[in-house]
Amino acid sequence: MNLENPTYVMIKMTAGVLATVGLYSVLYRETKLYRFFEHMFLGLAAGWSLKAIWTDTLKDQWWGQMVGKVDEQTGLMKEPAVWPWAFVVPMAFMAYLIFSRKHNWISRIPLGLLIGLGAGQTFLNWFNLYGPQMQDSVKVLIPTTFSSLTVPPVVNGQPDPNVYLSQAINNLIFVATLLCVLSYFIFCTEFKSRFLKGMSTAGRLVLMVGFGAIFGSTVMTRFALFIDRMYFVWIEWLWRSVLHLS
Amino acid sequence: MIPLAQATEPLSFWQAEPGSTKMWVLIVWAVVVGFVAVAALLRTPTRVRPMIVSAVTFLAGLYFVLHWLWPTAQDYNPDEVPRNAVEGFSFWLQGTLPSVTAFAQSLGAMLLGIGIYSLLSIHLGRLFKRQKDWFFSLVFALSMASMILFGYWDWITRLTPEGAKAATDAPSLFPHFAKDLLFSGLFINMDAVMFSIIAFFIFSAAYRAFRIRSTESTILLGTALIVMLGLMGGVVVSQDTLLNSLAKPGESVIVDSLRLPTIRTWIQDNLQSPSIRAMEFGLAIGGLAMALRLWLSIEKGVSH
Amino acid sequence: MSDQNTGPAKKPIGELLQSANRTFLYFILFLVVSLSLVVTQIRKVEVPTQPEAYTIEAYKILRNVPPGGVVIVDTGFTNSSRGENGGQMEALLRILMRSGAKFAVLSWVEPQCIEIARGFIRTINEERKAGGEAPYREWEDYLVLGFFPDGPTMLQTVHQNVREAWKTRQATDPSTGEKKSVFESPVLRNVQKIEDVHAYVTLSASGTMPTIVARIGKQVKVISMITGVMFPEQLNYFKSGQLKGLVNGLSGCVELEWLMEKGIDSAGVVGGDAPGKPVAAAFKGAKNFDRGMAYYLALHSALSLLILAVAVGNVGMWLTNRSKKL
Amino acid sequence: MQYYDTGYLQILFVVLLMAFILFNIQRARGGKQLFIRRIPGLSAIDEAIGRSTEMGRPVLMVPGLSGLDPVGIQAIKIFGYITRTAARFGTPIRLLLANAPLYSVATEMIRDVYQTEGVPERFDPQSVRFVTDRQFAFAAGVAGLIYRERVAAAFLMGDWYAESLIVAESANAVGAIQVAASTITTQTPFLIAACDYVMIGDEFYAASAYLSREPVLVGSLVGQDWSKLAIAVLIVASSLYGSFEKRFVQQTMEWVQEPGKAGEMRPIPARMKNNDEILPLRFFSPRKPGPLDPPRQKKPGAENKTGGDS
Repeated sequence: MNLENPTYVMIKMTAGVLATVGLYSVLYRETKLYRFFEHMFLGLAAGWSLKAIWTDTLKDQWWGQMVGKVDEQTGLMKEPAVWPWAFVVPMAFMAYLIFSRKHNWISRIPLGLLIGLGAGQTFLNWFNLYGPQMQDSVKVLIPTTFSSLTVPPVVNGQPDPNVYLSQAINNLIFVATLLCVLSYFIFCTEFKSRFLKGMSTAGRLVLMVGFGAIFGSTVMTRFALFIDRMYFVWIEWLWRSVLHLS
Repeated sequence: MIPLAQATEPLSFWQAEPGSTKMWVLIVWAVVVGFVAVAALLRTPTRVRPMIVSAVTFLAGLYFVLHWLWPTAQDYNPDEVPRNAVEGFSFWLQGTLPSVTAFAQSLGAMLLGIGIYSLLSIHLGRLFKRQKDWFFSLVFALSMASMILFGYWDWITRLTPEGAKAATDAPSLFPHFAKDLLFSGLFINMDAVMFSIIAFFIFSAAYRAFRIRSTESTILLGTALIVMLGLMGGVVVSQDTLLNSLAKPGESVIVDSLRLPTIRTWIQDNLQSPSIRAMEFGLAIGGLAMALRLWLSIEKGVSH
Repeated sequence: MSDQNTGPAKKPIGELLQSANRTFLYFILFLVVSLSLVVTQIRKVEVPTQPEAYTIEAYKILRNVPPGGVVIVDTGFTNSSRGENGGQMEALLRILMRSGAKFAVLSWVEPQCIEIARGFIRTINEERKAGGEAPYREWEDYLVLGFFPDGPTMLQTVHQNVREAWKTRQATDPSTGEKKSVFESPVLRNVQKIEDVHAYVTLSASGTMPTIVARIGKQVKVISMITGVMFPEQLNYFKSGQLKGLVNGLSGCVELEWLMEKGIDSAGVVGGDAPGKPVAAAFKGAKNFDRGMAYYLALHSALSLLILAVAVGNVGMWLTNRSKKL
Repeated sequence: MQYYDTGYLQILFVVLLMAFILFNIQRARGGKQLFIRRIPGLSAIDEAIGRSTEMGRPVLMVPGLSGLDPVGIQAIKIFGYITRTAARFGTPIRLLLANAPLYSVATEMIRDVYQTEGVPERFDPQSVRFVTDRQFAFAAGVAGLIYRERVAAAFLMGDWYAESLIVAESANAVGAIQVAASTITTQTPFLIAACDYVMIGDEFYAASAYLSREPVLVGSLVGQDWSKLAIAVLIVASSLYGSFEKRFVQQTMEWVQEPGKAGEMRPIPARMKNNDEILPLRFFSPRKPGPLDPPRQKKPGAENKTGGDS
């Protein structure tokens, strides 16, 4: 008997259907049914985290390095044991002092350490993350040729270095949009001139366009997942497994 | 890295033979020393405490700052002798990086216990004091316990010699079924259910919010509408056939630019991406500033 | 407000249209989607679609794998995004198996992705058996390399030396029944460097693609199959040519199925019948429409319902404002 | 030309931004009065708390899935100010987290708030809770709590992902006033649809400065404005110069690609520059790997490592 055993698969699917009904019940109102499945969900999640924290992180990242590795066949040392990893334990213990009324300040040492590392990484990665985006925002604003207003179809796959009027206009819109939105996020001056005021207002409006577009493209995914759930309940479970229809 | 070969190298002060008594002694010793240090810290005067925390934070940050500022040696190779001191330090930085990240991860992982303690203190308290909803706390405790039990049981029974989890040809044992039912049957399904429930909320939120009340909401609504229509193949095709009756693709620029996918991509390229990008820049700088304040401990209430 | 002229007893129609009960809305959505699914199931509804350029490129590459050519399938989705990635996976496997391509499955997102991928392979194999085709055999036709805890490093090594990156991975050779290195199997036997791989397909619900493109994008054709949420930011990678093909969520999945059904003729027209060798042939008579098309009608009705609801709300507001003005 | 092709400009640029921030912090500390424009969402905070005080219902604060990073801590800082007001009126609070390290920091910071307000006895350790670190289990838990305790105000700030709408709509269903700010731009539209007040983009980072008027924060905010201007100037100037270069300057040299000749250029027939060849675009992207130094010697005992498989 293995995991593909039909009876077992049926049990498993039914469990999934029950979970669906239980959690969806919150759409009607927060009933005891929902509360039951919510707490089960939280329990399973906590349990799984406690399992994964060892099997996925600590065992290799910490224990494995502390006690080293030995090759089963040869019995030779694969990796030496680096005993200073043991210092992690008292380090972590400091954080647990947070529950002590008197010594809770100690917990700020390991946490400060983690915060420091996080901050350092922010500096390290900052440009790699945003530099390319700045570069990509540098656009050619003046058309190099007026031979055609729009981009002509590509001839035998040769890249055309020219910038046509339509492209130039699009680029202009791009840069203008960027500036307007940036100006909306200026906090420390009151814009006196009407032009600047207009810019930041425009910035907010263009942001709304961006948000609208995001909304539209996200809706599909969300609906797709819901449809999938319904497909699981009606077609895969009820239609195929229970009613055995084709 | 390639094993075995390392056996030829002499063990450094920080290393020990795996499984040897020496190793265990050293480990225990390290733990004891660590706790003694903690005990000593308990005695530090209040005035000094913030300084200690700030110092630790600064030094931790400094490590990555050096990674960032120090000239990085080209084609780093741990088996080679650095040419000069600058390169030597860069070698040290690059060599220690895996251990530092592993250290941060292990420390962070060990803190999970704090969270679990908070959970248990709430639920077990409710359970033993028979407070309202104690039954659901029981459900919580039971499902947590069983997930831990079967999670580990299954994991141990399916350990390969390399210590990796054999996701493939798994023996069909009882713990394996129990774990699979709890994990794939319930947990993963519940994940999917909560993910899919968002569809309902999008629906009600859109119905409530998308009113032609202000310019802003109108713009939001309009763009969302265009993009959504552009995603409905049925609509796109019918609109296309309609436009094709006016002019074949490529014949008229105006007609072509009326096609839904064209409009959608134009909006996404020339309005969405720059506006969102500008917003990202703002957030990025905000994050940079916050990181800076944290690193230098000039942010009130965190380090002191 | 408008209660004065209509009395508190019953709300005016405008108010009514604006304040539809939450539970009622949810129920309608639930009903509409369930019905469209059942309808699609009973009488196979085929909503037409129009493949986008990026989907077409993806199909061209996958459809034209040379015999014995290898494709790496990097799966990074779990059941929670099955609605979009699941259909994509099925379409991908059908295309690969029918065009006789060999493939190797790996993941570095979650170990469980591997088990899920195995499930899909099993399903498609059952389908092949039922259709009288030879099922795909592990080791000969496909491999499961398994889960890599540290993806970025693995990909970095792949960039330098693919054999080094996967050297610890083993699979069972059914002929002898013993575990051997995956590079001894017919699938990866001829792969010396990553350039020998025909395409690297990543299915994911998260932004794993840039990590891949940054490391091996210049050496191998990378195709990304993602959820609609991730699509806008990945489109730029396709435009800049870093991605060779892109499949956008559910609609992209339907487009793939559409292409499998219609094909691309020698003139590059989808569903056209120009003489000569087609750019990417169709799979005539085979089961091309599946999960994607099964969901597509439901997607249409759901989106239409959303638009309708918004419209109703606005009409309600308009009526109310007008009654206020009077 | 070679100068532009080294990576140091990247570092210089970031250092410049950091300098702006630190300089302005110093300025503000020096007692310089600095102005901050009004931020819509924040004026709603007092209203929301007042309402929950009247109704005797708790104030909910959730930083989404934020971890122990600048975003998470910024969120907790804002929650600190909210808690201060709540502590004065003795309004119950609920702070729910999905990250254990951040949970520890939050407990500390919230406890501090009650102490500085002189009402340490009002701090209930169970009001700050770790729910779970699994995204959707977290969403389920938070939603459940919202319905059960019928919170009157909800503050959703930080790294909010897909779960944002679940929480926001549940809070809306129980009629809570909601103030939201997500650093994940793709979620902002949904928060706008579901919440009463939404802080967009780095209004999130401006919030603590606006609320506290601490010189350090205000100064840093000015520095951030300067940095944004710097980016704007950079992009505009580069675009203009780039357009000019593309129109009037031709490409006459190209990098030699052969190995060992890295950094050398060879003349080519003059042609229009490709977009990636215009100077401003190469400012920040070093092309030249630089002439390689002579090879290093191997460490002793490293020879037998060249074998590869083992």
